[in-house]
Amino acid sequence: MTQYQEKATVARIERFANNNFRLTLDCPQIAASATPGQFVMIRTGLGKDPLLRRPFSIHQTSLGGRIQIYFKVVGRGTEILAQVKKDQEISVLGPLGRGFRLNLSAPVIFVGGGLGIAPMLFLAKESCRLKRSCASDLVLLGAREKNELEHLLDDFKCLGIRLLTATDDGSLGHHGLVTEIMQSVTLPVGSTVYACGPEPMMAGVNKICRSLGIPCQVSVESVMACGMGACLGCSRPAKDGGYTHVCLNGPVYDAEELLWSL
Amino acid sequence: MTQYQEKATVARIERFANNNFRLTLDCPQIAASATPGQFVMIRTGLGKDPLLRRPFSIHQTSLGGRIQIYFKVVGRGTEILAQVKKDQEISVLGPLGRGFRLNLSAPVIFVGGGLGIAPMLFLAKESCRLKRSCASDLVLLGAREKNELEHLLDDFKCLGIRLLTATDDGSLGHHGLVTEIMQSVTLPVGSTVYACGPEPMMAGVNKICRSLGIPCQVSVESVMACGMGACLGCSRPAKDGGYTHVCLNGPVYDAEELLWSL
Amino acid sequence: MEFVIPRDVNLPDLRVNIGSLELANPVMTASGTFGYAREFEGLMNLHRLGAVIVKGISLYPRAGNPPPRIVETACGMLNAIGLQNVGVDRFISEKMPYLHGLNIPVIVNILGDSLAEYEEITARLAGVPGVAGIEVNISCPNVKKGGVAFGTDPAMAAAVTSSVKKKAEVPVMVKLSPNVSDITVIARAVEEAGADAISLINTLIGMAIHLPTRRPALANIIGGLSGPAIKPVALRMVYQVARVVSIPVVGIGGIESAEDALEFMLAGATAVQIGTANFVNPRASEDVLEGIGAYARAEKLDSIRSIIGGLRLD
Amino acid sequence: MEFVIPRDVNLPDLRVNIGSLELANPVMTASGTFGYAREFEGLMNLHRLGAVIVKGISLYPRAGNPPPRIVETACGMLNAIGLQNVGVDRFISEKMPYLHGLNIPVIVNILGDSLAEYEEITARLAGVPGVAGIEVNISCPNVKKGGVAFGTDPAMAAAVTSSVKKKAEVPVMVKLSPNVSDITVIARAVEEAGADAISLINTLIGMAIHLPTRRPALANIIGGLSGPAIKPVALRMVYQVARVVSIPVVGIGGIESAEDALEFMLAGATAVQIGTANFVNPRASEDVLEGIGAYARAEKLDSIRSIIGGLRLD
Ligand SMILES: Cc1cc2nc3c(=O)[nH]c(=O)nc-3n(C[C@H](O)[C@H](O)[C@H](O)COP(=O)(O)OP(=O)(O)OC[C@H]3O[C@@H](n4cnc5c(N)ncnc54)[C@H](O)[C@@H]3O)c2cc1C
Ligand SMILES: Cc1cc2nc3c(=O)[nH]c(=O)nc-3n(C[C@H](O)[C@H](O)[C@H](O)COP(=O)(O)OP(=O)(O)OC[C@H]3O[C@@H](n4cnc5c(N)ncnc54)[C@H](O)[C@@H]3O)c2cc1C
Ligand SMILES: Cc1cc2nc3c(=O)[nH]c(=O)nc-3n(C[C@H](O)[C@H](O)[C@H](O)COP(=O)(O)O)c2cc1C
Ligand SMILES: Cc1cc2nc3c(=O)[nH]c(=O)nc-3n(C[C@H](O)[C@H](O)[C@H](O)COP(=O)(O)O)c2cc1C
Ligand code: FES
Ligand code: FES
Repeated sequence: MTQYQEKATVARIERFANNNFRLTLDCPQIAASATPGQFVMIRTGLGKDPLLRRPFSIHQTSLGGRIQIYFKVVGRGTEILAQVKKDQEISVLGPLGRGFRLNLSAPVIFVGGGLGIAPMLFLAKESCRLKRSCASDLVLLGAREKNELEHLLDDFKCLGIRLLTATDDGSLGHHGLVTEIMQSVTLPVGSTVYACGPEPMMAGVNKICRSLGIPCQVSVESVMACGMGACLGCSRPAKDGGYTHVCLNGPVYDAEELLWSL
Repeated sequence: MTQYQEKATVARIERFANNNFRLTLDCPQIAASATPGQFVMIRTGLGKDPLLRRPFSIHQTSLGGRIQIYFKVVGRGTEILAQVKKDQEISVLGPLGRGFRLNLSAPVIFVGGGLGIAPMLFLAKESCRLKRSCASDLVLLGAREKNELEHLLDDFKCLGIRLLTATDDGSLGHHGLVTEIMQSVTLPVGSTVYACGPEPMMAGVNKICRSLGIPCQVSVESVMACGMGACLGCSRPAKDGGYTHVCLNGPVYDAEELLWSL
Repeated sequence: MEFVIPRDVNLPDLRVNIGSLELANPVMTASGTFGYAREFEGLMNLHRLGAVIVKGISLYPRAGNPPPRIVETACGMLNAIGLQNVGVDRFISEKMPYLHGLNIPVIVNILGDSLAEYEEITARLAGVPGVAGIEVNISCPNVKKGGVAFGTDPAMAAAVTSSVKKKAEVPVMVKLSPNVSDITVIARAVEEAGADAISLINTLIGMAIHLPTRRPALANIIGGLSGPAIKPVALRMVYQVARVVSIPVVGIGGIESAEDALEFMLAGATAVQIGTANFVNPRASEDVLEGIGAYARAEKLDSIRSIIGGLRLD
Repeated sequence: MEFVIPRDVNLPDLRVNIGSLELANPVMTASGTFGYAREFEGLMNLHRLGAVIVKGISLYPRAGNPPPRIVETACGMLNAIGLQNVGVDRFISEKMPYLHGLNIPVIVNILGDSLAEYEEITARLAGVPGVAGIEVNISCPNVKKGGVAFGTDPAMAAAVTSSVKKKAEVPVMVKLSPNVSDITVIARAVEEAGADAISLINTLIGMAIHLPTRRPALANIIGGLSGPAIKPVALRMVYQVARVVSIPVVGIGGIESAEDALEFMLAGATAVQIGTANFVNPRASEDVLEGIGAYARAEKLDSIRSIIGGLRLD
């Protein structure tokens, strides 16, 4: 699993509602070797402050050697990143981490909540490309409100997978949580679930999967300094009592390997 | 002497040769109260690094509430400042320090070398505005080469003062130092000299003035943290054996008050 | 000593006590970073300050170090001013009248190179109108002890404290040096010696080199590191000290914003001092004060005192 | 121990000696910031490193601290990894073979909570192929002495040094903690105890608080501060130590560029270690190495050794 530190050129900047942004970056080597669920570490500035890179899931890759990240401004680093100009060069390190293990024979359900939708697009696209049929697959997307979802829907729709949405305020699709939709629909037997979103959502998804006895892979977060196994800073308690390192063993795990508070 | 901390809008950015820049800043309060020889402290970025403001002489003021600074990129701060965009807001503190004491009755000689030309324009303009006649006045400008001077000449020429230039490489005017011109021309009796430039130049100018027994005011530099007398960091040895603080007692001094190595 | 402290009922209660000294709010200016206050009069409202702490004063005037005295470092700066000051007598005659007129507590930061000098300065400050407190800078070298800083030895730190207490008529705050193996030992020593409060941290000793000339960036070679870079060390020491002493602790080190100040208070600081930030933003202390007020309002705190030491560890 | 050191005549001579250990160049990676080197193999040329120093190894495996273990600060970061490592035996069997294959000096950073543990680890490392040196981390708490860090007491620091020297078959470099009143006292103590070299600084103890939750940013509450923020403190300590010891000094602290590294060498460092910078730029150590070479060429130095301690003070 080779990694690259590339000077990526900003090819496109999209600003969505609620301080959500999507950046298209020219970084051929990373784009060519990335798999769904992997992430990149981006240097938001060139100065000494903020010092550390910031981790972002790979939202999409293109054959043209580009990747996209989809992020929300929550602090200093993302604030600076939101101000990049087109054609500006930024340092991108990746692809990093262990991505999703694709099950190409089973019906699959993609569950994305909030910014957790980011890796789901790349995953759904790859899954559709490689599977014989996506007819019985399902995409479930949740967010706070309509305008956080709408601009992402087309990318999923064009995959031709059945798509259901949920919003906290009911402004789009089901009025409530994605986990509620998940329980309302009858999941095809032997299906596999892939999920990424807020911890409570993933805990809920895992709970449902456990009750149905179907496998569930989740992509989790952690603070990170290096993103490549060098600092041991990204530890997360594992079922076995020890710690797992999200940047190396994750960010994607079988939900059963981790501890969930629900 | 009131000072202001203003959010100044960048009205114009001019890029000259050899990494020299001229910024026009909208800061009405500072523009209205500044006098020639005074300076401003500018925050080059909003982050914590680089931390301190940078001092710059006031190059010109306009009745429209604008000031100009003329600077060279020599390090981190000026590098960032050179990348400001039009309409961007930057924090400007000023006007600071003691400026030139204008002698409105005597013939005056303005000597500017390199970036030391910056305060000379403001000074020459004010002097011309207030004096009955500038017929016997003289402006001497020196620089490394032609393209460091040419774009500044018009501003001086339109004052109608006699103007002589010198360049190290002879590409414009006298091939050599401004101090050499100063010695070649016969200065009107009872003239006063104002100078700003590299230390050796000011030392040379002072030497000539001493030999002619005419007064000489110089604008000097020093590292600065606050620019307003609070940190005591900008000390410079004075003739009297003690230290003088450039941001308070200067930056303009009677050359005799200071120690010169020549 | 009494101050007219405006207590607007619509405003949150920001008052805190440093020993017997009541402050309208927890925001002070750090010694050596605020001149003698007058420098800032046009740029902020001095009357709103919880207290002003002036540049360190010695018994006799000091010329200070040759230049360069300051150099910028990553998220901070080094200074080697050399404790330049006008001396206690000229301070009293030339600076105190203006400071007294501000009608805010004036805390005089003092320094010396012997116990006798600390004692004498304190004696001369006794009864001077406007002097509300004394902050003792013990980071200075003890000439009699071969130049070891008073602040690095518990016994010497305690000795300085008692010398000052002997002559002081106002609350005495001892300012600790962070350049020690165990800050709590020094803190306990000065508390036992009678300190009414402890302020920390003073600067970390550092150095910078100018590669092009291969020379030290400071004429004095070494200097004191200040600014955001040292905040984590300052916060840690405030936390450690607040847990072992029962006198008020005043937090100092890299404070630029109300958030920074509130973090120090959560760690156990009763008040804070704004230092290097004054150079970057001359109205930093007033901005911090307003931010603390806004936080108290937003969090519906009866009093800002309720968050002192309120760090959640459960 | 012999290494095939490429000595291209067109390249400037960058070789330096750490005791009996000759390095091709003065650039090493700092313990705990470079994993076990393999993590970086695709991102830089490991074979060019002067030496690689691996994550601290203890006698038995350690799980480390609960999260969060790291938090960013102004121009730096705090870490409380909790010395997580696989233990000396697994290190030897699982990590050393790869490291040995790199054909560069491998310096093993060791830690313990008792003299016996330090001694035993050293014994187990004796004769292991590829181990070229030992770096002793004395910033750890001495359990027998109520958890006081070995590195803060001259006697304990000396004791650890002799215990390790007793069993070591390779040069021993003792890594000092900066959290002390007088670094030169500790430095002299370990030199007298037989250390072949001294490296400094380890991290400064710091703390950060997350205001929205009113909790410490680190589960461990306090952590070690590293990065550009601490460079002035590190440079000062290297300068002080290099003047009082006669063994080689290795500079560590906030080094990101060749300029930084050269400043440490001017201050008296024979070599340097790159730490936190590896996280920001995985090829930082190689960049520093190239920059030092370019400097040596530009300044026409016969050898990089000629600038060690070359700070101009006249
Ligand atoms: C593998 C991985 C993939 C990711 N993918 C994405 C993605 O695709 N899109 C996306 O938007 N984000 C993603 N993230 C999260 C993203 O990395 C962070 O939002 C980003 O690093 C924030 O940086 P910042 O400097 O803007 O905020 P910071 O200033 O670093 O703070 C970030 C937020 O965390 C909070 N915080 C900081 N410290 C603590 C603490 N000790 N306790 C509790 N809260 C704290 C702050 O309040 C703030 O809201 C991913 C994270 C990981 C690990
Ligand atoms: C009153 C006053 C007025 C000024 N007016 C102007 C003006 O009108 N135009 C203008 O261009 N400049 C002016 N300057 C100078 C200007 O302030 C500096 O060029 C600027 O601060 C540089 O900031 P920087 O961050 O870009 O460079 P820095 O990174 O701060 O370094 C600046 C330069 O100084 C050198 N340097 C740094 N430390 C040392 C040291 N210890 N010893 C020797 N050299 C050192 C560095 O090598 C570098 O070349 C003025 C200065 C003062 C005090
Ligand atoms: C230029 C300068 C001068 C200082 N002078 C003094 C002084 O005279 N007495 C003193 O006790 N502390 C002095 N200090 C230390 C500050 O009061 C403060 O303790 C330190 O700078 C840390 O706070 P900060 O990071 O907010 O600046 C000085 C600091 C600076 C930067
Ligand atoms: C995440 C992390 C882990 C570290 N682990 C160790 C360690 O195991 N042993 C050790 O001696 N030093 C350890 N250090 C300290 C570094 O080796 C180095 O001394 C310190 O970080 C200062 O250098 P820097 O500013 O270049 O990072 C660690 C530092 C960091 C940031
Ligand atoms: S982030 Fe450094 S080991 Fe995972
Ligand atoms: S720059 Fe601070 S006193 Fe002059």
